[in-house]
Amino acid sequence: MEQIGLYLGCNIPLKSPDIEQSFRKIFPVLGVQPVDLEGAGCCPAWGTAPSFDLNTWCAISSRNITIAEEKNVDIMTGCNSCFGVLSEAKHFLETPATRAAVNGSLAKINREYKGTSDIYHVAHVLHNQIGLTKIRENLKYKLDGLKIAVQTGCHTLWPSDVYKVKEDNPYYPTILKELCEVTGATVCHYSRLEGCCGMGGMRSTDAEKSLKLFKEKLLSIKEETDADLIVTTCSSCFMQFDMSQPILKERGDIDFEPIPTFYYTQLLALAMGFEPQQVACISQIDRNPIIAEIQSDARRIKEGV
Amino acid sequence: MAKVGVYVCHCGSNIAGVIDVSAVRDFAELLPDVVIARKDLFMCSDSGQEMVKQDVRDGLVDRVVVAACTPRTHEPIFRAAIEKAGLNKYLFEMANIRDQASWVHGNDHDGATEKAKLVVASAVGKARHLQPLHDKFVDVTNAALVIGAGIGGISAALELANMGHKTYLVEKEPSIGGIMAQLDKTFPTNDCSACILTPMMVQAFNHPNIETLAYSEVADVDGYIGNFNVKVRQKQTYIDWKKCTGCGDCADKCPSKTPDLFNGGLSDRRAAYIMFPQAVPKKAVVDIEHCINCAGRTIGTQPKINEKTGKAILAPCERACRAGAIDRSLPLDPGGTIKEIEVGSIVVATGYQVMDKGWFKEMAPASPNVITALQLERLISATGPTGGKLLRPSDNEKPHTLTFVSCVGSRDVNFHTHCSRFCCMYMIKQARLLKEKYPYLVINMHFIDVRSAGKAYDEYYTGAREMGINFFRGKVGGLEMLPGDQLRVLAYDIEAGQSIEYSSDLVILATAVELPPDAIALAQKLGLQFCGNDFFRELHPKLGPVETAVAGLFIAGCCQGPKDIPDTVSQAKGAAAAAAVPLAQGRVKIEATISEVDSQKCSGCGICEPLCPYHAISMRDYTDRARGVIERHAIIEMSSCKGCGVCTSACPSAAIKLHGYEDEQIYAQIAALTA
Amino acid sequence: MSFNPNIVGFACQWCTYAGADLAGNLRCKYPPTVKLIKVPCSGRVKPEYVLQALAQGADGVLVGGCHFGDCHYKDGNYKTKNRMDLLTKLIADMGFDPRRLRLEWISGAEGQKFAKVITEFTEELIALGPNPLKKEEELINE
Amino acid sequence: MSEKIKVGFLLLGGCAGCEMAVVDLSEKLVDALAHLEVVFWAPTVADVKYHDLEAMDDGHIDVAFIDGMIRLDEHIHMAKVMRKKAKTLIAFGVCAALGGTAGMGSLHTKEELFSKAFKNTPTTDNPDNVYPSPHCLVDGKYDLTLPAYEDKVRTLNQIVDVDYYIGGCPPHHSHVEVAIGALVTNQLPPKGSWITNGKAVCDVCKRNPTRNEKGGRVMVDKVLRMVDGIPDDNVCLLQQGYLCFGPITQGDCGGSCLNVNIPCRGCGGPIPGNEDYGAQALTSIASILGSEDATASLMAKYPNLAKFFYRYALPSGTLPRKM
Amino acid sequence: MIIDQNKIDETIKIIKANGGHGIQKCVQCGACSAVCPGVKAGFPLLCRALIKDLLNGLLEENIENSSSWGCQACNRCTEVCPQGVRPQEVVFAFRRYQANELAFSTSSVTSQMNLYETGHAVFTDPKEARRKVGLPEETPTSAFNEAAQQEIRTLMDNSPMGELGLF
Repeated sequence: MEQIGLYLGCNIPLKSPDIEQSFRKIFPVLGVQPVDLEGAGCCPAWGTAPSFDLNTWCAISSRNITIAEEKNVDIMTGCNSCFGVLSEAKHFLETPATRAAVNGSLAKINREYKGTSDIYHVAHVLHNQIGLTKIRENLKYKLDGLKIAVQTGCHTLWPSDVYKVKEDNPYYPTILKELCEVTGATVCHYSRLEGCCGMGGMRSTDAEKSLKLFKEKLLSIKEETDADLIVTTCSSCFMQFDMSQPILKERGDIDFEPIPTFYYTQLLALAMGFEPQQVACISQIDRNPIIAEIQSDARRIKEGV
Repeated sequence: MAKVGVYVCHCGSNIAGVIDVSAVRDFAELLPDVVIARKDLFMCSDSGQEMVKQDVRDGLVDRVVVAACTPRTHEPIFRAAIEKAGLNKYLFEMANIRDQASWVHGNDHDGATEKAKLVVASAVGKARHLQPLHDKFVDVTNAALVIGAGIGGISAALELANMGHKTYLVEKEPSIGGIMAQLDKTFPTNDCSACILTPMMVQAFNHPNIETLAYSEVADVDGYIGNFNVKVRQKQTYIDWKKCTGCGDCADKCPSKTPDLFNGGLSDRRAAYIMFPQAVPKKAVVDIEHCINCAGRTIGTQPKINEKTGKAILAPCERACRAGAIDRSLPLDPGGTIKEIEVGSIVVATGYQVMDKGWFKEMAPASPNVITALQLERLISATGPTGGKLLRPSDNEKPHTLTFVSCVGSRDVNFHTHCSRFCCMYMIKQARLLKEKYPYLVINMHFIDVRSAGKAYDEYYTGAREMGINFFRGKVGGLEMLPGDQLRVLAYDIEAGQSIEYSSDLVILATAVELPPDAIALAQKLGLQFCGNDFFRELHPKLGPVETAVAGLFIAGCCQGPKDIPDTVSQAKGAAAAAAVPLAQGRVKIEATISEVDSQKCSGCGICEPLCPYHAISMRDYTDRARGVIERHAIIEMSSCKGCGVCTSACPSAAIKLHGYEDEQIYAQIAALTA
Repeated sequence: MSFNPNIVGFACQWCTYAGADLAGNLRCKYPPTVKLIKVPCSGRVKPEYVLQALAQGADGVLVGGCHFGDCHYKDGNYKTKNRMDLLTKLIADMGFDPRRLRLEWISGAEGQKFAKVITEFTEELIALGPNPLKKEEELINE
Repeated sequence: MSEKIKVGFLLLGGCAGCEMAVVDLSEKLVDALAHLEVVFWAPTVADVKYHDLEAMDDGHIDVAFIDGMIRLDEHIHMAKVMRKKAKTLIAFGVCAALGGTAGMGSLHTKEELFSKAFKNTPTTDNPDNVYPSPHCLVDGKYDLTLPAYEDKVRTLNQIVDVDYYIGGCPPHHSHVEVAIGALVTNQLPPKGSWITNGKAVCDVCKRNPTRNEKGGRVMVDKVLRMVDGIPDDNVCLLQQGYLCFGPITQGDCGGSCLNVNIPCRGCGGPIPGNEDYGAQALTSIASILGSEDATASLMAKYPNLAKFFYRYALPSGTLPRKM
Repeated sequence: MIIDQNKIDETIKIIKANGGHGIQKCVQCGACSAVCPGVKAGFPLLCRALIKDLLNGLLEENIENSSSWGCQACNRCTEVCPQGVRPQEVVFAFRRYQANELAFSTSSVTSQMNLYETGHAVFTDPKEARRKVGLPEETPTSAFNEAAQQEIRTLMDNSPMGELGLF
């Protein structure tokens, strides 16, 4: 079975381990074995080293990458921020002067960045490496009739020149759309598809501004799609959708019930028949009804048909 | 042995104030082969020149060195003088001891004098090896070719024809007229484009000195100024143009549809079609790529016979043509026929294209309501797909909010760094026309800045503000597709420092002006160069705006760079005047200081051939009578050679000589300077 | 006696030669070290000329051509660049200080640049000292 | 039948390969010997001493062939002696004419060469640092004198006047035949000339792209060494990026190297009219390189350009040795 | 506003040294700001406006402005910029200038300390949640790996960040 380095980042292993569990459940079934990158740390997040010193950023990022290089595997991450930070660092490390400086720092911890491991997002591995057909073959439940609004997140879209896998049109991303459609669900277009959710530095700097931006996006989803659920491949976006909808509701800023939000692999794990208690159990929004709907008998795919 | 005369100029005190002229003269007198060394207050004066002439006439000297100012200004004067005295004018060399010595070393008289001596020695060294050279002349074919029959090509052709020169006007489309024929109205006067263009099209087509070759392409160009040999491929029309009356019946009956590119793809046309109602020549062609061969009537086959009637079963187009111009049993000839023409000069006016919206992923290219400005031009034209009514392509409904986006692909390092120059104005024109016709429209225009340099242009722009058109400084960052085929505009108002968002029914993109891809192939045939990746390069950006590096080849219009109609017409007339010069002279001078191959020495290695920037070198078979063999040798076409000497330096067989700059002359200079 | 370098210059008539004339018009001052040999294009300058000049004792050689994109003959200066790049390396391989050969792009409008280049080149050559071949010759003559 | 022409062969700093080319004439040599009398052939064929040649009358030899370059004081001495004894003197082969491959030695000092040759090679065991020297005492009693090593390699014409030059390493036997034929029939060119057809290797090369109606010469956009691939044996090597000196080199060899898919390295010498082989090679190759990348690649792949362009001709160059 | 060329030169030097290499390519077209989530959310000094101020030499004057910290680093500006400015890099260069002058919110110190101590910018005790979903309580990351933490600390200690005294 093909191996890939599972780079967890911070939020997924520490705050949303059910997402981590969903990775660990689905990938071996789909023919890719995630390998732990022991001792990998923060990517580092935009608000830390990248905000202080470029070479320190690259040094901490490349330390993570060297762990994968030692195992001779590429890196797969489920967090868009990690994907962006590592990809950009890799891009900066193409400059010989930066690479030399960074390797000077890494020498102090007996590491050397070689540039042999590529950075992929979980969505890329599912879409390009495993493929839609293989996913379809492993479904236990079909999601026909469910309406999904997708949230790709910024850091797999731009700047497109630093990413290993690019959307055909970053302003109209289709990778997650196709991944959702393979379950049988309908993915509805909404105008703010590629818009930012407001998580990240904005959220910690000025929560009100962040919520304002988020609300615009949420309304676009609600009004234009009336989706049954929201699916994302960004752990930060997931947190914003999961955490901020109840806040807006409570403050009376929205007049509809929060829309259940899943990380894509959670949805897929459910559709593949895994236990919700393991793969989709941590949420601010009550997801039980929709999970029950997804794993209802009516949706079960009969063996051999 | 050469008899060199050296003449040192005081140039008043310009030289003598710094350099010890007598010392230089005394030094020169002792140089090998120098028979006379004189000095004079002003060598370029009549008396100074007369001194030289007298020595030549007396047979005292047969090589002349003048040590004075710069050959760049004074060489022609002294050359003319010695020629008058009966000496070949190329037996002259100048030593630059003013501009490059006395003027720059005024603080070091001794140093300047010593330098002057060496510079004179260098000139003498070269002069000893000078050989007489002769300028040559070639006769000129009194005819011109204009490639491209848009407004630029038509203007140039009319100008040349009116001067009395036979002019060929080649156009790749079935009709002349170019992009101007697609336009509705023209800024800043709002006159109808067709109304001012059509008469010129007719005039050009009917001009006794103009031979219009429509639906034709330049296949190959050979030769040089005065004598270009051009092969023109006349594409097969599949309809006999001698018989075609332009009635359009064939198009009415033709069932095959394809997007009408004249209408920017906003409507369909038939496979058999007339390009547009005012087409000149008004002739139909069959677009064979989209022809569906009705009734099994593949071109080049005999018709089936109806068993009952015994009559041939014809295709609808054949049946429709009352003039009998369509006969599908004629052989298929997609290569067309080659017509060879001889011309003395060529004007290239191949125009431009606008970029397709598909390049701009942020601009929701999938939406039918995002269109290019050229498409809008057709959408508001009376001969366009909607008969001049403004309707959204998605549903043929009237739009209420319109957005104009400038600099789409222009001033953009990802596409074209140039300003496309006339977009600002045509967008303002379109906005004004629409606002006049539909006052209820909300029109938002987004510019990085408005560029309205031109006579009466800025007034046209400020007037638009008074009409209630909204202007925003700030480039549009993107479009988002909204339900109902509307578009959300993501914009920014620089003055307000605020982002702007609103819904729009129709978005018009001013996509960049660029060379069409076939222009690149044409450039290779002609030897034209490009400015970076964009546009054909003129000889000099200021003083040679219509000339090119290829003598006898001129450029005009948007192929040289984006420009509006007035500028195109001006440049076209300028190019025509320049192209007429060799035709009017009847012969062109070939400079003597050019390169020549000694075919006895040439080994035929061909190193020189790809080096020549003017394609003047070709490999030809040559009979070496001494060795009794036919061999491949390089030949330099003297009319194309400009005398740069790149080939001379590269020639490994020492077979190429650059007259006036020969190896032994330069070695003599080096030796003199390092003595 | 202070060392006064001898520079042989090969100058394209369209750019560097015109630039040198302009330096005169502007009365820019520079040391009388350089003597120009006018060529139609820097592409006419055979590397052998440079070797000859050095072999015959020139302390420095200047080759002046048009800026890229400005060549009067379209691309002669690219040929020059190729040739001079290799020649510079060759000269170094032959044991000469490669700084004795200077390739400069000086347009007809750059009179001041011409003066500046000559001044700098002269200073550099003074620092490098005379052409080593010339020194040997003197030794032999002694 | 007229009297036989007296010829002599003298090997200086060379490998005697040029003389092998004479022997390669085989039966044609036998025919030629009807017109020739070999009066001196040393040291390759006869073991003779200096004084054997010195003892001859001046002008005794009609035509002398000298092969090999000048590296030792002995070479200088013998060249001068032979000049006196010969009416006509031919620099035979590229070593005598241009210095040959050993001429690259002039890019190094004597000390560098000696330490490389007698000390620093992996197979040399020389703990006492014994180096050749003009004088040495063998077994404590035999005082030997060896030829002294000059500071640089010289061509023959840097020592004596040379009447004719023949290129090649070695000269192709068919060309030797032409030269001897010219000698026998007294159809030699003006003194000081090369005996050559005067045309480049390209002139005789079957791959010359200018003979190909479709192609013609194009700019070279990459530089390859022979280790980088196997050249297409129908296509001009230069065109493929294998830097071939065919255009710059006399083609009297018939393009023998090209025929076995090896690029020309210039042993034939420059085409008459060019004085400095390496400089012309540099100019022509630099001219045909189509990009700065190709030029950079050449410099990266050939670390010493002097040795690359002047493989056979350094001592004859404008700058004949390292400064 | 007074145009002080020395200040402009100094500002541009600092921004470039901090990674904002493209700042002088900016033609102030505003495309970046048209798509910037921060601008849309109402941060006044992002993208075009920040670049304009910096081009005018206003560096110290903006040191306390928190807009740059509202930048999501989403890089949509970089994607649309027609001049290759890479505005996000300029914003971050300015942020680095601010950070090295200790002009940032105190809350962000927590992230730096977390990173220094656990190797994670965000750290919460995950054991209970992980047990709940059936994963080992300890993550395989640096959080429970002293050697890894030491490596990260070494990198941070030997960087300009180490000199700020944040951890």
